[in-house]
Amino acid sequence: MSTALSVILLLFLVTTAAVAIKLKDLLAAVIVFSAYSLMMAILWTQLRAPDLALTEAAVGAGITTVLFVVTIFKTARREDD
Amino acid sequence: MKKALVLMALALIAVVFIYAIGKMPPMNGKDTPDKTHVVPRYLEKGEEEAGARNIITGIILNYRGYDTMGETTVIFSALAAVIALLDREKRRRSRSSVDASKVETSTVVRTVARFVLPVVVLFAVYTILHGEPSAGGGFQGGAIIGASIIIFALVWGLPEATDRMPLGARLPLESSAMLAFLAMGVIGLAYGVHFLTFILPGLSAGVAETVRSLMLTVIEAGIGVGGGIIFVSIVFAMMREDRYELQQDRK
Amino acid sequence: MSFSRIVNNFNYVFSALLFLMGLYTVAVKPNLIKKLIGLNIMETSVFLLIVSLGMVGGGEAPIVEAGVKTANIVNPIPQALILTGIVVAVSTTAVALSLCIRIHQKYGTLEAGAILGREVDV
Amino acid sequence: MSLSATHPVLLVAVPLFFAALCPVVGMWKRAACFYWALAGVAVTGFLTWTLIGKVTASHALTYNVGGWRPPFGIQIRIDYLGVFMACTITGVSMLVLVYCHRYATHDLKPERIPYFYTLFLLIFLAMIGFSITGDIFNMFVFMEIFSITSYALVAITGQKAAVRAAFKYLLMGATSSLTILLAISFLYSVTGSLNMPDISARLGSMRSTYLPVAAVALAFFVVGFTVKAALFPLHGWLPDAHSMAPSPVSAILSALVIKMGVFGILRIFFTVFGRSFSGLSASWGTLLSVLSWVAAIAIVAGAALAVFQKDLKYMIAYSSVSHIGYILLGICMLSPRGMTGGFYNLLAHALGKACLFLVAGAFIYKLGVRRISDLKGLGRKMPVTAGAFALASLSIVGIPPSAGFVAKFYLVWGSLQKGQYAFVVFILLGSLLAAVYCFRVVYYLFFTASDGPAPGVDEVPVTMWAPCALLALGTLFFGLYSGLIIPSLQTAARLLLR
Repeated sequence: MSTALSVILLLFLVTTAAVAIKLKDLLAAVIVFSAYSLMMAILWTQLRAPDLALTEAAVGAGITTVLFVVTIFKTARREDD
Repeated sequence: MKKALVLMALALIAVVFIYAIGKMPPMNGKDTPDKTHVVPRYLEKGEEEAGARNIITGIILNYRGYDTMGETTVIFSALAAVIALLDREKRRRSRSSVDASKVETSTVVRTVARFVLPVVVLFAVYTILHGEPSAGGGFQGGAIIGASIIIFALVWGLPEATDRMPLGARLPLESSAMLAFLAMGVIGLAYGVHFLTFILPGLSAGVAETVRSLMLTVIEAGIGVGGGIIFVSIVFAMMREDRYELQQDRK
Repeated sequence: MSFSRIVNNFNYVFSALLFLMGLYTVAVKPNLIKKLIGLNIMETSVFLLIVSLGMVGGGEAPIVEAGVKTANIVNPIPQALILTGIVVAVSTTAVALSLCIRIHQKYGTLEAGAILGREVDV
Repeated sequence: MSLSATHPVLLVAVPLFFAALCPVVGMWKRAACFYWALAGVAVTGFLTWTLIGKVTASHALTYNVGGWRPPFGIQIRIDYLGVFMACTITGVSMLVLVYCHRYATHDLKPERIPYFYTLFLLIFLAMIGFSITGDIFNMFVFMEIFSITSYALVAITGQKAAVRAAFKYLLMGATSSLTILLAISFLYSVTGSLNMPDISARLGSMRSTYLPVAAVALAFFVVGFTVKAALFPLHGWLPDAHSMAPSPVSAILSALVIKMGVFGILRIFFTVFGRSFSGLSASWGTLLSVLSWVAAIAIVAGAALAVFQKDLKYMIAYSSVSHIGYILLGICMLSPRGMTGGFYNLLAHALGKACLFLVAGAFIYKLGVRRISDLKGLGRKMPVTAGAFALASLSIVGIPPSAGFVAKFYLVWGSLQKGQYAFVVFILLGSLLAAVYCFRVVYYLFFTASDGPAPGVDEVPVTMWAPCALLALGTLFFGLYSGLIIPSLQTAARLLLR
């Protein structure tokens, strides 16, 4: 059961990572990346690491995303081809 | 050309990587080398020796406290690096591009933030102080405090936020995590035991444990305050833009 | 034998996959912000690998409760190390993004082709 | 004074205290930051100095932080090599810091000065912590501190090319850090330990099915640390970063920070894996011979690239690529002589290269010129700095009686002993090319008349020329009195090889 959930989470992780890499709109890419971090946080609880889950949710999905968004607002939003 | 080269290198790394994980000890195994060497002692004696029911807290504050001192130094270095690259904000005068736009923050956002932020801060304090018996700890709580102040700056604007959290108050607090570690470490030296030893000699068992939990709490609080404030300072420095700077204080 | 090992260690496989995806992004994508997203993906993949190897089947989180056998608790050391690792990751990201802001001010773009390939202008 | 001998952790704790309070001092008075940082480095230098006797008496000094014995807690372990590194770091940092006093006020925005000194103290303490720790993850943590601070220090002036170079450096540096973290996790998965001697013991008694994992870990360690050390094919980030950084920072990066990569390789090879690790003997031998050939090629390639540079700082930076090759070649010889040569070159290059970069900085300070052809006739106007450049060049090239000569002498001796005559050719060719690129500059400085009038150019302030002169005299001193250190280094090599 929990193995199945882990595999689904891992598949989600790879998908979100691929989407974040592929998207041309950087803001969208960063938002997808924060979804990736949240997915990672859930995976940490699956791996019995509640401390990491809390940290990942606060730092990975929270602070890192804020830093990225602030930077994108100050620079360019789109990736050139 | 470059892409082909990169793909070849990636393929090489992939082969090596897959080869290694094929030979690695299996997941979920109970008698793999990593679980039979150091870990049993942590799990059996961790609560009593390190003074935390949450073994992770015991490891990061006590067994491997020196690493965590390094970790607080890493984030302090990041702060020093960001400030050295981007400079500090100016109180009440620095603005971000969002502050400079004509669009007002919607009432819904303001009202929600007003109700949510105190709860978030309360949760952060709980996380900091409750790291001993459950998940959480200084750094996580600090990140949450930092996030709440950042939300404040986003909703009410950078001038308001820098007015409430002036540089003069933030700057000394930024090094509090490192100073907490150093101060608690030096207490050990003064008592003739090693740096970052929390069981001090010459005290009865009960008193020594109380002193230990007090010292660990000081460090947790230091990490929480220091980490949180450092995040706030980093984000303030990154948000501000020279071209939107006000000429006079916004009162 | 080795193949079944690989299938059983699916977390390891996914972490290798994520590592390679991240490395590909860092090496190939021209946009600097994209490169940093790739770097963060790489970082989490390494974290996933080391925490997974401490996993115990049907194990408990490393918080001592009455009545939990210590043999049934997952390995706490990798988790403690990765807490440090996450802090290192966010610190590196913060410095890198500050550099991005400066680069954008100086060059007006964040595309590697226009920045990293340019001859020195001293 | 045995405080540091009983508590070697003070070597890290003292500069950390100074670094933590440096911004606060800066808030009070910006000009005080320099003296604050100077006090921090001086106190640490004194503590390091008092440690030497203790280490030579007992071969290795250990200290359990928190009182936890080794596999359970972090152990600080100072051996001969560690104390040698710590002394080199404090000595060079001290002189460079004195030089910074005038340079920083000249080159930096005033509000950045406190953070410049904070970063300086942080990079200093991280390098010391890196060289004295006995725990592999702790090593990673300190590595990250000096990496993050060096990215920022490269870009601190905010010049266009500097920011670009810093970003390139960051991408390479962060990727290599991750490679090292990955290697640590592989190694941890098969040994279950993070303490270096303990890992070594556990590797010896490991099940043979896990050998490939350890081998892959070793490979990833080597790749990661060679990027940090900028060994030839992976040196791409170095020339830009080291030449675009402010000159005192270039001096620190070139003299000390890249040596940390070499030191990491040393620790991994000898303290963690050890020669007694019989299971890997085949791949171990292959790895060493590959690495020594790469190092030999790096010597010549770096020197050849340096010859073609028109920019003074680029030339000095490429010369560092060449010298990392010398040091690694010596280490890969696995004989006391060769390794002594490598270690001695580590010291000789640290002094010489710091001097060259500081002198280049002095020229930029006075004239704002970087091109070698613009240095015509400066030897007469800035005699001390130009003289220091010439003296340090002797060491970089390896002409007696300089320290560089002693190092190369031992390297050649070591390769002759091994019967590796090809390496002798590479070493001598490297020196020949070094003579070409160094003496070209010396020729411009002293033996050409300046064609343009450069009125008002005179010697730089004393706090700038004195460090250059002292570093240059240091290369001479350690060449003449090599007997002071060589025996200890030979012991260090023998202890590592045991």
